Amino acid sequence: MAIEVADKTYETDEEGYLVNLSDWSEEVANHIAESEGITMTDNHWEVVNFLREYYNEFQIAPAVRVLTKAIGKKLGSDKGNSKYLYELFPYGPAKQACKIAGLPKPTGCV
Amino acid sequence: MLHIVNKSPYERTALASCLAHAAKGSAVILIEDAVYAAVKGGAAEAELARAIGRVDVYALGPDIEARGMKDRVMDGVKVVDYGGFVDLAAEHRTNQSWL
Amino acid sequence: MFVNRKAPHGTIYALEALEVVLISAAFDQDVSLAFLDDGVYQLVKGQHTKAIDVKNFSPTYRALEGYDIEKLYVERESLEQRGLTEGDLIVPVAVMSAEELVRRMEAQDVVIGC
Amino acid sequence: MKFGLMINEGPYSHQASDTAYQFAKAALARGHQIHRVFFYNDGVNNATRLTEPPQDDRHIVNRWTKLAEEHGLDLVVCVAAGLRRGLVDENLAPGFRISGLGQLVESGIQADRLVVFGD
Repeated sequence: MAIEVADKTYETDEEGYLVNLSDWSEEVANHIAESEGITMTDNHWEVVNFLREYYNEFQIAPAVRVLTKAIGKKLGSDKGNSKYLYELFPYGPAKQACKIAGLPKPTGCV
Repeated sequence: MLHIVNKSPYERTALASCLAHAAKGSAVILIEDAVYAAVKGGAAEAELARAIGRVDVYALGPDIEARGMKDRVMDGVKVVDYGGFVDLAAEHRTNQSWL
Repeated sequence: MFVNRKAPHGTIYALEALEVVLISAAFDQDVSLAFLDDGVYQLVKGQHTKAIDVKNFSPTYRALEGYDIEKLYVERESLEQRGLTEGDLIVPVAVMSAEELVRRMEAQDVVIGC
Repeated sequence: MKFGLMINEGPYSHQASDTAYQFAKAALARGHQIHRVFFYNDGVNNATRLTEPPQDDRHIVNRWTKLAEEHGLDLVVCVAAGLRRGLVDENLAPGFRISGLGQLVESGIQADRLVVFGD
């Protein structure tokens, strides 16, 4: 599968995750979000950027529980809860936000 | 604790490390290529002999026979079959494989 | 307890063991990690895997704290044997003697050697 | 007593799967239960239906399938390790199922003993 953004083609897997993580850009993120029915706001970007920083530091996409806790620590408890995160990313703050952030699918499949 | 070792002592350090970490009164079972450690006259015999008494040492009979070592098992090593291996795992509250 | 005795990169065991550890965090178990023998190499600072084109998972050990996995035990004898010290490690750990490590192994319900 | 088994090596390259199989048979013969057999690392290759050894050799994959049928064993292949190695539902042998690592952790919790076979 592939997506097309500004005349460039980017390869994705069947669930829509970028195959080459280095393909990511804000335009690509916007495009993926749109196809998921999400309009990116500052609040969305805050989480997406947090995920990218987390990945850069630890080389994994965090489990939801860990993400929630870490966001609470950094952005305050009004944002570090699953209600807030699920409102932003209805299909799951880990799965959906990771896809938009251009990260691999979280290995949290218990 | 039951310690399970499956490496030849002539290729890897698993047995040495296991013996260094086996508490007094624990059991060690040699399976697969680790049964070569229990062969009389081998360089590993002395190391194993020093451990026997402090720990119980077992070796898996089918693996010994498969490797042509049936009549060469050193004294103090108890030979068991798969059922005996199961019994050892059941008798000990925990086990650890030294992979 | 997960007992890590293998070096990273040469085989996949260290990486896939870490994946089990991350999942086990979701089960509210009292998870501990022991590093001995070549397993201590997993925690060495300054691993750069770009040139061998293999995923560098060593920074992931620093994420364990966020997963509430805080019991990382490293055997002093294994470090010394390899010319390493606690300062060479990427993450805070409890360095302990083999004897102390054995005591902790003996106290476990389940030990997974990897 | 309930045993959980973990198999970390593929068939034929390594004896791990053979030893685990003999262990499982002996445990069942002694009246124990096998709570689950979890396949991890290259162990996932024990579950491919494409395996075809020479006729005079043991068929490690079919042997597990048969034992599972006879005793209702739960043979679980790790999804992440499977995907890495090209093991998916399409080439999964009968009697096996693909699931997450949580199944291993759960086996460690629920079984009385977890025994690991590998390299």
